[in-house]
Amino acid sequence: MPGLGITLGRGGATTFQQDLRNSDCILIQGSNMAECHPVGFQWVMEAKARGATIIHVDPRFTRTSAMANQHVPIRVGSDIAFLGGLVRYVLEHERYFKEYVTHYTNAANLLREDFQDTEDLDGLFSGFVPEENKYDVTSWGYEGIEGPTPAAGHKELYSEPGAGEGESQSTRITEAPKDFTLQHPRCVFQVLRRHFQRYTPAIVAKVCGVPEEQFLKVAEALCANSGRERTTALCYAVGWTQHSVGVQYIRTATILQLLLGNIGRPGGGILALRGHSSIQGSTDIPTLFNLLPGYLPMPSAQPSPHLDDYLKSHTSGTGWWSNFPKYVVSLLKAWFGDAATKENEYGFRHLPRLTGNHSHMQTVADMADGRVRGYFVMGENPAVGSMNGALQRKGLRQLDWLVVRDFTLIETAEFWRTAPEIQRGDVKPEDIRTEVFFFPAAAHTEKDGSFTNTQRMLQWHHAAVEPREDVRSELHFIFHLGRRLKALYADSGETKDQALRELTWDYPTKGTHEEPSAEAVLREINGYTIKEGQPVSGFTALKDDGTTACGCWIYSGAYADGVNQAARRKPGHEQTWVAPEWGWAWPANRRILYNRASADPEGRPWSERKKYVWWDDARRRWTGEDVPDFIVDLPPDYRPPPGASGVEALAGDNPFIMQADGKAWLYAPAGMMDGPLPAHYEPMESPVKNALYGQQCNPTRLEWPRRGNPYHRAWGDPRYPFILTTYRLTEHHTAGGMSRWLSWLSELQPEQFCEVSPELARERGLSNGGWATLRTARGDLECRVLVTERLRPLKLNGTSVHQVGIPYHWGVTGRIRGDGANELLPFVADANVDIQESKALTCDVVEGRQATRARAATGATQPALPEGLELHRRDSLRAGEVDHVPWQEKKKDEER
Amino acid sequence: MSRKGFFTDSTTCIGCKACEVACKQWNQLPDDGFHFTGMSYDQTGDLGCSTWRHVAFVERPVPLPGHTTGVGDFSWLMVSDVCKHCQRAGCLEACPTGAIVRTEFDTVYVQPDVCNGCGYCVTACPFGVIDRRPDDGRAWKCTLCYDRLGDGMTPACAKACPTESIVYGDLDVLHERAENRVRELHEQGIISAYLYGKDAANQPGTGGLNAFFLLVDKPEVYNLPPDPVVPTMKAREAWSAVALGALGMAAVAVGAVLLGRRGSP
Amino acid sequence: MGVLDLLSRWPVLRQLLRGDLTALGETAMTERSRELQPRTARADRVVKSVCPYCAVGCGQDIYVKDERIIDIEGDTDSPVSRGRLCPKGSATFQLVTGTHRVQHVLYRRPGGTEWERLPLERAMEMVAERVKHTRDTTWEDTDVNGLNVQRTLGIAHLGGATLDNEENYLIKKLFTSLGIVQVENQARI
Amino acid sequence: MSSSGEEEPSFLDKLQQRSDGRNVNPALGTLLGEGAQQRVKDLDGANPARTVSSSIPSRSEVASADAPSYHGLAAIKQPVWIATVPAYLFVGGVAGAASLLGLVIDVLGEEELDPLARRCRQLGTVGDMVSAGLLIADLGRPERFLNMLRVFRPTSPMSIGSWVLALSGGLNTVGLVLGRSRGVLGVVGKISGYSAALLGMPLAGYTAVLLNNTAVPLWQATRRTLPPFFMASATASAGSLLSLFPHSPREEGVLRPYRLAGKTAELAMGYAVEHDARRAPEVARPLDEGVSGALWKASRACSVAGLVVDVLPGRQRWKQVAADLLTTVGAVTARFAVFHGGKASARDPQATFKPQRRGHGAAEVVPAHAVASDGKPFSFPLPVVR
Repeated sequence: MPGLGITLGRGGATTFQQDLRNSDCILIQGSNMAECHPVGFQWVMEAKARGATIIHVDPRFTRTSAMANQHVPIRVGSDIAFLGGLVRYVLEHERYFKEYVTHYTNAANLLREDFQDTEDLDGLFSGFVPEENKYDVTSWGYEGIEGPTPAAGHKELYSEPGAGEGESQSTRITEAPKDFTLQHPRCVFQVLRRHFQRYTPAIVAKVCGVPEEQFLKVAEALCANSGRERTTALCYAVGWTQHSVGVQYIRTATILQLLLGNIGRPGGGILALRGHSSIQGSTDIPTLFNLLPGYLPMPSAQPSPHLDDYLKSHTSGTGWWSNFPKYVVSLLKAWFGDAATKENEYGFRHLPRLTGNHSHMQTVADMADGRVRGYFVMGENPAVGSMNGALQRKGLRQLDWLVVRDFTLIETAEFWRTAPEIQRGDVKPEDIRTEVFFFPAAAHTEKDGSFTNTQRMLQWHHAAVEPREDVRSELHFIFHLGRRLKALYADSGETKDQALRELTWDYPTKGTHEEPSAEAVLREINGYTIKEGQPVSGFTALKDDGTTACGCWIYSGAYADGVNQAARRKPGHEQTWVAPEWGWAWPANRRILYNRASADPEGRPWSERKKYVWWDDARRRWTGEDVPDFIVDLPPDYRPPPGASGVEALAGDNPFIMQADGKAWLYAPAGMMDGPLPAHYEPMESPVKNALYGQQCNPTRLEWPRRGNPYHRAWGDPRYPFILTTYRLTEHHTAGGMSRWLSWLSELQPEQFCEVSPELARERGLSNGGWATLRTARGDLECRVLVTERLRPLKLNGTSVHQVGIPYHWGVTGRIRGDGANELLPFVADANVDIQESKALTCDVVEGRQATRARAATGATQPALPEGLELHRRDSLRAGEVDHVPWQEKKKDEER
Repeated sequence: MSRKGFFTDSTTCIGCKACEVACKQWNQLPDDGFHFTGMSYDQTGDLGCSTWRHVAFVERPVPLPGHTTGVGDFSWLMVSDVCKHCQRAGCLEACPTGAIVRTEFDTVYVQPDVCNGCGYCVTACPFGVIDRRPDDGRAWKCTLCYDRLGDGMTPACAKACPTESIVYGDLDVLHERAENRVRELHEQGIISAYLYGKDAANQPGTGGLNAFFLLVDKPEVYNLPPDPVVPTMKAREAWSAVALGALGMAAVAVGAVLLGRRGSP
Repeated sequence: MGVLDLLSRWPVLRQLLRGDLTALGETAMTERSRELQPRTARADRVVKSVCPYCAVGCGQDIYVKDERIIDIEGDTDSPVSRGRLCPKGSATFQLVTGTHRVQHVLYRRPGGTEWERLPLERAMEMVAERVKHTRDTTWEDTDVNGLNVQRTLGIAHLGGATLDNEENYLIKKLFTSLGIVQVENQARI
Repeated sequence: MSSSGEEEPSFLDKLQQRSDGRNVNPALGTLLGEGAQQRVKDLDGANPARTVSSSIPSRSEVASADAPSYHGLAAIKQPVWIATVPAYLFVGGVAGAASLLGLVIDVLGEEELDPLARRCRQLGTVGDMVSAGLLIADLGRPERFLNMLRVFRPTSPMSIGSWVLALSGGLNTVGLVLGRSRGVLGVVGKISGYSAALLGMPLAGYTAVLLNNTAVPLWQATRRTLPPFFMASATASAGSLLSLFPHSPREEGVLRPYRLAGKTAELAMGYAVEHDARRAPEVARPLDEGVSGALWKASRACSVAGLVVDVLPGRQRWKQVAADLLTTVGAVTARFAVFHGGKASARDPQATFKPQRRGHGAAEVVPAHAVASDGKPFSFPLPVVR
């Protein structure tokens, strides 16, 4: 979640669901909250009942829209233009929260003279290196700061060009020149104003298809409900993230909320709504290639393999991340125990190193090219859930072995038998050499453990019954696999096996199944002192001298006092509305992040109505409804002495303590791959040309140009004239493994369908309840048709554009079955986070059941473009007519 | 025991169908088959022998006051339908076996250990709620979680409902809540909001519904009858006609026999 | 059961005795109805849990009787969900007790056309062997540029967003120690 | 899409099986809920009314200002009864009418008419038995037919009818068995027979009330005329059936006026029923259209023919048989027409909604009641509620 991380300091929702009831206005965009988070939506309904204005901006009129006071249909993939328009409105009409913006954001910072904006370069920022589709970010920095600026959030970005190799991070960032009058032409505020100058209501109408009056109504509602007395909250979900420029969607939203002064305040903030029970947890304790637990970066291959250099290049000189070494050393102590000593760099040298992108899509591409031999899939169903399913399955076919752990025979486990290309006869099961192991997985009712929910809150679930037969938890599987591997490697003297041999792996087990104790694991995650073996009370107790161990520093405190804090269940009605004694939220059980900002620079609540955390002068500490997200005894009037470093460099009015300068970043001088400010780029496949800039798409997006992953023409491809967007339904869950097998859910939405407007239905002869065939270059599918006025064609720049919606839950195994929608998606991603663009692409729709189910990944070809239309534009990477993509390219000498 | 019931507020229903599933889960009812209907997001159609809560989806070309849309004059209405547990219940009054009874909570309950599947209740319900399951042979409908009520628990649907569209409680309390809600909506400009079946004054044909609704369009739009009547109320006329008919029958018989006698040689 | 007993349970007689002309209420009730109880009252224990679907994090109460689950419903104590559940959460009972759940390890051999059963221990052993073999044969000390990498790109992992934090932690810990870097989950997709 | 072929089901197929609609593994979970005892054989059959709507919701019935409905779906449930019920409507009526005639002959007739009276009683008794059988056959749980006598619910015509049928059948049987006995037994037999015969009147008529006392529009709307129609029809058919048996001219002297009066009354009441139904065109539609319409028309034709042939000059036996058969067929067909017509009217939501909007709902029996449940006047068409 670098959109939030880079801007505010932490990659997590800034608020919690219950707090929505305090909102005066809630803007839901990029999320269909009522359908995808119905129970969380109760807090929106409560706000509405208290008089709040609910606004839903969405391509479709959904069940969320039905509850909203205002529904604004928007073209899929144009949200930056809409949000940018709001930013402009706020700036141009002087509706921003001046005191908040001046003190709590970097609005006053001055930028380098050589920075050039999209205004100057027609959609590009300065520093673009066209050969690599990457930016050299040097020119994006603050004036007077040499070298890279430390960015919080996704720390791994330091390993990108220009970011933080060598020198320890400058401490001078807190002292960077500023103009608190916000008048200097190169101050962030003025740059921001100029940048968004062209995002006028007229352009919003042109790009988003939102009539000016509707847009202005939203803008006015937001402004009227922000300020000292009122707050507006924003809710988003994957409708924002799953774009080739998704991180910048969230950046724009965050900028808007900062300008309105809504971050860190009750009823304000940005609520990221996540779709899996522990998706926040799986980023915090990442099963992600580029991170170690607690948002510590995975080390990348550098000339120096030493811990010192790693620490030096990642430690921020100022702000909370100056504690970086404590967290790294404690992690290494947790992993390698007594074998981790200062002398052997705590085992750091054993950690594997990254060389570029090892994300899911890259892994699958490599798999399809035969470079990956073994694959573990646990609780995920890429054959349905992932983009370009046929390419996913092509990858699976090249494996030597595949381990699938799930409840039942999901499509990924059955890829060798029921997949469309097998049913068609393109591939024979007999020819697939992959060995498949299916392990039945335990349900949450059969194991202890914690989920981290959408508001960063860990909640413990207790095992209710023992799993039967061969059913086991992932904890059991991985623990016993580790045990066996340790045994297999016990006699090895090789350096490569040292990490495994030294790995601490002695969790107590219980029961006949020898189920490892999840509490013991949580205890290790929480951290403990090496000498006494006592759980630490929180991350402030962690040390960088090897005397503490901690598996995930941000979760430190979850087992404070030897008590499983995540299992706390003091009934909500016996607590304050914040309910701090229910579960445990990272960091340090804070429920609203950056809540120092709920008080004015002097530490007083902005208003009685929006009182939350404030400075208690008598007790000389911060206090309030929540755990203060600040140094608890740091007075508001504290100013660091010149040359101060570390946490001491933060002033008493710097609420964003994770940031090196304690300020929220309206402008991101570092940390983003695709620009310090958000700019509207069209999705990689779009029916229209970018109306704002000459640059059509995100120039840094990741593409996988290969025969099995063909792309449409970047805009106006006559073969695929309509916009396609995918989504979820209340009645189903993700790839269907947990819903299409359940009859009580299946009967509620039994068949794959697409939603079209009556106008498109007329144009294409589709009838309600009938069948349609959807096509993209990747393949086609058949589904039922719902003709509904909930979708209407949009007027864009005088032309009418149709949008087609399709849920992606269906696949070929289950009690109800259908063609998977994600089969139609290409591999294309946001460079910041490798998230695919599944919310906006183009397609064709025809009447009837005409699907061939042929897939590009198994050799199907698409119709040729009409004469005179070239497929590639200036921003397209390279031709895609290859089967095998070069891999791990040797760097040119000058880069090394 | 106080009178219990449901107040279902269509204006806060998000159509999530949690009530349908919570009901199936608690009562452990089978699915009704997997059929695509094309009727907006409604794939279960109506209440039946194994669907005791049903969410209706109404897409209509009429805006809801206070709500603006970008898709023209349009609104999407949803409401969770359920057995009404009528004060004068057609099914109850029709049931010849005493399988259907009124409970101490003033709700209407089908005793599955008695029902012999005569099917009369099915025809007697003016709302089309109760239905006989062909392969089971008995009639089934919402029990208003009679098993839970005794233990002070909330019915499964009302407990699950994320947005308090379905509220369970004492009827007096529900009535007050519902009236306040209507007033509130009227103040917000949604003057079409009204209570369906709140009491006998509102719906004399049923004597009022223990499960009543707040709606914003005509009842027919939600598949509810505008002026339902428990059939028993009209049966008097039929019985009178039987009496007349009996007289006629007797007269014909007597007449024929007398005629036959006179005509005898 | 005697005739008298039968007669005493004949509601018509009760009707006559009570002067209940219509027999619409309690008179017509059976023993079963009078003694009806929620099944949760018969549970051996209630276990506190969390819904496994989306990330709202609704509290769940799991009722267990004779080591079998008899009911799963919302936990009214939860300040997040206040006892409410969406349709998916309400269907959790079916999710965890359903016949769709496979109970045994299954194995599909190369070129195979049907699943075979495999004992759990044997399967674990085979997977461990394969991990070792693949890891050993695809190990890189240095990459093409001669930089120290200490890893294998021959093995990859996917999944985590539906797993517990503790599980993700062990996955990341073990795989990283094995030199596996391609560890990914739904947070991306 | 399924991977199943002709060969044995794969492991996947077994997992995908739908079994009882709950699909719970007894090793993992226990089914104890109220509906858990619901027997399931055919998951799809329990809800046969599902169709695919081809109209766009917001531009279809839902949105219709003059005839709104919910996607055109039925507003009430279709009766679940099978053909044994209309058969019973006929048989029960005949039994009742015959029993009554038997009684009247017994009381008023001469001795020569005794065989006819006896045939009447026999017909009545057999009719009662067959009726009970037909009714039990229709039960979802036939083994529980005795529950019909568990309570006496005066609100339920079926409860009343069950008691009437049970008493009538019982008494008729007793009467038949003891009818020729002497002494006390004979008196008991006589009284039983007479009682049964008196019950024959409600037996012939209550079957109509059984239909009237429902939410089925056609049946409810004809509550003033259907009972006399059924009773007249019972008289006509009883007369016709008795005439089909060999009988003496003396007996014919009774049967002919009885029959003709019945046939005439049936014809007249049939028109009355139609007239009653036509107060609302949606309600009467099934009498004109579809299977029920055809049956109704056929029934009317048979009845007319049965009467006309009967009164035509000439007393040939074939003519008499033809007339009586026509009448009987007409009466049976009428029951089926009314039965299927009711089902059809239940299927049509407008047959429920529109008459109620015209004040034919509760307003008919609650005098001061002048607005619909939405607080709007009944008068139709309504403005779209805004």
